[in-house]
Amino acid sequence: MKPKFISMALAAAAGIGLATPAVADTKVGLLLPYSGTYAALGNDITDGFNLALELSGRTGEFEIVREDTEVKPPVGLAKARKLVLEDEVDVIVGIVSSGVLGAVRDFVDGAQVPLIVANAGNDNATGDACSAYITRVSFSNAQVNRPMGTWMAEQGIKKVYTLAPDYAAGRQMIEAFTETYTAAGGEIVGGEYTPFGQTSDFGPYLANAKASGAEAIFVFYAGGEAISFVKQYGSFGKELPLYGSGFLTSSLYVNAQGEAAVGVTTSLHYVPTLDTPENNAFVEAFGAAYEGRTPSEYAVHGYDAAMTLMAAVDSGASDRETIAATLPQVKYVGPRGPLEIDPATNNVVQNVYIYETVMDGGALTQKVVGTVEAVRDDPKGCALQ
Amino acid sequence: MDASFWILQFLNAAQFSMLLFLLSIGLTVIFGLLHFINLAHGALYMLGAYIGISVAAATGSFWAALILAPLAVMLIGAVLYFTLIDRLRGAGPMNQVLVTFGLIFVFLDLVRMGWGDVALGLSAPPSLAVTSDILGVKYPSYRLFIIALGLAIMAGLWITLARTQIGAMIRASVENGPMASAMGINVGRLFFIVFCVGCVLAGLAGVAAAPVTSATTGMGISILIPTLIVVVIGGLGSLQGAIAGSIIVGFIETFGAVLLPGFAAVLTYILLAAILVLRPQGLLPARGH
Amino acid sequence: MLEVRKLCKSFGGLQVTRNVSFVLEPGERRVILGPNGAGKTTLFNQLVGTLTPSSGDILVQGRSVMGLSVSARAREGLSRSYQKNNLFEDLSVRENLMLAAAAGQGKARSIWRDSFRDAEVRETVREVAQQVALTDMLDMPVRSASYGSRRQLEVGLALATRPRILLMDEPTSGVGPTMIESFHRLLHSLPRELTVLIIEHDMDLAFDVADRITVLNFGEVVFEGTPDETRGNKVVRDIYLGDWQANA
Amino acid sequence: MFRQSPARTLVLLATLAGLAVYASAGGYFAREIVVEIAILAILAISLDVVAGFGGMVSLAHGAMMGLSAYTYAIFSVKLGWPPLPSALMGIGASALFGTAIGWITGRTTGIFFIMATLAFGQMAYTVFFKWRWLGGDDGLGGLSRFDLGWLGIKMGDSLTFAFFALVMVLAVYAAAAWVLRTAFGRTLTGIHTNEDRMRALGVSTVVHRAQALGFSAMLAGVAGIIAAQHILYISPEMLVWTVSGEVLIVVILGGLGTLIGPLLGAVIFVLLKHEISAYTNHWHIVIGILLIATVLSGGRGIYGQVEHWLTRRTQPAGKTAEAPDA
Repeated sequence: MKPKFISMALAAAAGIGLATPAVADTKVGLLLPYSGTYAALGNDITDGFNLALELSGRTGEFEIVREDTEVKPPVGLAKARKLVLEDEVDVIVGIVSSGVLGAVRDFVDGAQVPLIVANAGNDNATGDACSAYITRVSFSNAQVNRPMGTWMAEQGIKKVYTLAPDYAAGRQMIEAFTETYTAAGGEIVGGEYTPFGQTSDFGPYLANAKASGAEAIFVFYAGGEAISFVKQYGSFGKELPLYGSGFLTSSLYVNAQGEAAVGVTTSLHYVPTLDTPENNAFVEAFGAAYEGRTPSEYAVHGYDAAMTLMAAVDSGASDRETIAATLPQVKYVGPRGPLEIDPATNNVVQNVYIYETVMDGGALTQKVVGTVEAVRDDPKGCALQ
Repeated sequence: MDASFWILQFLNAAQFSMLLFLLSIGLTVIFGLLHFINLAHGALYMLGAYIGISVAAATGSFWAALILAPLAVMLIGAVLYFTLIDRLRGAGPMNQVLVTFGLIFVFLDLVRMGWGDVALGLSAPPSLAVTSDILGVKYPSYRLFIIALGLAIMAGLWITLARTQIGAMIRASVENGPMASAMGINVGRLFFIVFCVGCVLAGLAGVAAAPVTSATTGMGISILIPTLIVVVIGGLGSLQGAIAGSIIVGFIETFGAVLLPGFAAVLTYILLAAILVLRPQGLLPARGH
Repeated sequence: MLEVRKLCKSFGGLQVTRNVSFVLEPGERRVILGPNGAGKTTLFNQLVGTLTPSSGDILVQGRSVMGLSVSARAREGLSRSYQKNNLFEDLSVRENLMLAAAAGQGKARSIWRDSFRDAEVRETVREVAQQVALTDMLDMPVRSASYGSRRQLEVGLALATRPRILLMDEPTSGVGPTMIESFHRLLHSLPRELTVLIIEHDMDLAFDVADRITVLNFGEVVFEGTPDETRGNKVVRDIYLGDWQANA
Repeated sequence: MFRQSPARTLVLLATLAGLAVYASAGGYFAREIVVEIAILAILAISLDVVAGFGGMVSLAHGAMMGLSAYTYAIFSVKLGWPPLPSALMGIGASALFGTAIGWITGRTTGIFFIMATLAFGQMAYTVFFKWRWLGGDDGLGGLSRFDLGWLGIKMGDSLTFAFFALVMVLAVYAAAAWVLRTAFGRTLTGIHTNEDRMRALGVSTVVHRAQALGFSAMLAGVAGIIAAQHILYISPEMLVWTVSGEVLIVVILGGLGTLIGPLLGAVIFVLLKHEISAYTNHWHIVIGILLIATVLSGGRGIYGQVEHWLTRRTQPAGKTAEAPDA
């Protein structure tokens, strides 16, 4: 309940800010799911965003309007329009699901309102559907998975079976992995896209994977499905080594997976155990503000969205046009390491970490086993430059 | 694709069928006797999982959760019975559907308030968190436990209905309620008992399923569809129907995933539609209505 | 007009209709007699199509209606009333009759015209209401009408479709003597060309209106003849006397 | 039997006028809300036609709306047809879909009918969720609105579009009220009250019910076109069964079988949802409690309850049957 307290306090602070003239210079619309399947993600992103403002003591400078997308594209678009046309925000931050991003894309592009994407990873948003007004500080689906293909091939794994839910993000993640993995000499011996949100028993697929003759499994699952999958994988005795997209063993729910997650190796753009001064400070501050919670990659998206926005404001951006123009020039070292925006696509350029989930002193934690630096997406049809 | 592969898939199908059976049996037992369509069954299942997780966290024991959580769900069910269900008994199926649909929403947000939005998990007890050798394949012991639990409940209900006095009373009331009360059976009390049993079964299914899947706030709604499909395919209100429906859906989903992965998502819907068109009362409908 | 040929129906091992045959001439008034459980209503259900016979044939005006649905047979002019009231409970008496009259005139489906404002439909409703003595309570909700009025409406609905063959299943079941009187009058007032088949328990009514009487027992036709023949038939008397007395 | 009483006409016009004033006077978001209300109201009116007057409680109305929107997109975006004929194709497609569902499920009633519509709706949802050509779960953008420039109407303007949506609510209400007052609607009510008897009177009830569901789906298709033109983007979420569940809640809250109630229900539902979610993320619990309270207080819904009070005041309760039915 404490995070809600803080956000209420923030809202109150923003209100006071309004009363004292010309303090809240920038109006930010937080467009996130606060109900529905991704409510937990929306809350984490909000917490990260608020923390960044608080730590830099600049809560008064930013007036925040929160809107719930309910993870429904029509609702998301309606709320985006409300933020732009009625609240007249200077910048929109958020969007968890790619469906909502797809719905909002044409509108923010047409209305020339800067949008800082704080999660949704659809490759197209910074590919052929990119926009000068859409800047992504989170990740792209391809970005977090391409390094894994090369890395697994380098580890001498020759045959892989893939699994992911049957929806756009699942396909993009598997396709990006497959591309680099086969390019590096690996072979995909089989794979399946499981009905999204409907699959509660992964047993049949795990048996298929075993029967395919693969040496390892590579999967992408998130949320409840990730917990179910990893636990069921564990219950079958971990017959094949499990690799995956890092969302599979996200710190947000790795504890729910328990022992089953030990030994699972995945790749992601943020790992809470990164030993850098920036990250250590961030993890400590986040824990202090939110009941000792470990920040997830989602919290970092929110945090970095705020940091990027503040950096843009610091370099003179003050309205929609200048914020949009300044955002791609931002460079800074944050919790996840060096971070910059690629002016060719407006997607973030960042390190991708390959980490193993290990048991340390009775608690699950992440051990980084490889780092691929400054992963940059191909423009793939994006013509920003 | 050797023999062990098919044995493995058969066990998967059996395990999934039993999970579906545990879920649907409470719903169908309540419908069979009370003619009451309890859409909140999914919500009770969700409460079973969440309460089970909390009990396991507090006591450190899965077995404590498996016993206490269904009892807690039964208490909640008893409160519901006296505040809502009893009043709605004569109110027609539409009103029952709507009120229990409303209850889903209420419980959804209550669970969000109590446990938060993050998906949670429950570990299988250490003794079952291993694999066993069965029919020449290694299979998770916990899944075998679910199969055994399902069979045990099935047998227990069967014996209760066929061999005990209360079972005879239930059968009499299912087939002819007014006659049963004329014969001196306290139908009201019988209804209450059966409703509580249904709630216990929902809670039990929630705890039993938690180590296999995860506890999410959406689970009460998402489980409703497969459960209703099982019950409608088998025939509303009949024990045999619930068994047949669970096995059919469990096997179709499992082998559909193996053999026709592209269609896995729609197979059960096609089956449901076909049954409703060809045999609207279900495969093994209950007698008496 | 209506011909039944060797009709048989069994549920599992139980034969409820055994080789029933009879012919109704146009305008004939036929009464079916028989004790409870003789299979009279089952026979009706087969005639109108709610039950499918195991074998045999049913012909209306020389054409088999076996392949036709309940509604198609009704459109062929076969109309029935029920032993247990089967009305539109939520609606008024007038609305009940309107629905039946519109259906009988093939005016139940238009999305342009309102059947309730149709002159012909209204005229039919007025006539039928008079026939079944419901003119004064046309705007009463069926729910609040007395049992006797509902019984009259039951017959009224069957009449309002203006059938060629009217099947009535115990129209006087459960009503008092005055009501039975009015049914006598009603039956006599029906147009002479209408063919009528009635299941009846009330002996006086049966002998009063029937041209011929068919007696069913255990699903089988045990006798057929004029009222006088029936009255005088010793076998029929012996078998049914007790039952008749009980129902008198 | 449906009756377009003066009170209903008054409530209809007053509500629409109120929404029009709200859209004109309010800010941008007010117009957004008005369109949202209009779409939900059309869906709820179309569901009330079959649920309230035909006894067919459908959980496929979201799918009907979505099918119409997707068909509109196929013709206008993929095949390059102008918006108007594309919209007609969309409405036609959902009408066909509804008729087909009604035909196939002709023998089912009650909970079985609900489940059957759920099954067909979810099948349609799965098809569009997986159909890559139409964007799959990502949805599809690039849609356009009707071009009424030759009338001097700029549909791109949010206020104009809100008015357009309200006009469509009026049109859909009028169409529904019209059909319910024709022979077709009378017979539908007859089937709802006593299907068995209606069949015995010579009506092919399966065909009639299928046509009624087709008509209702056609109205739902109108909602689909407005929804598609409103946000100029479509996604499979439109078709998912919970959308239909929400529509059913709206109908119940407003008053099942009153036709005007669903409009009031839509207004209240949308406003309430936005009001509540401004304070808490837990608006589900409020809707849930409201639904339970509505049913427990007699299930007449808001408008139905008001009408009930009014008729009770003007005439004493009708006498009950003197003798029990056999």
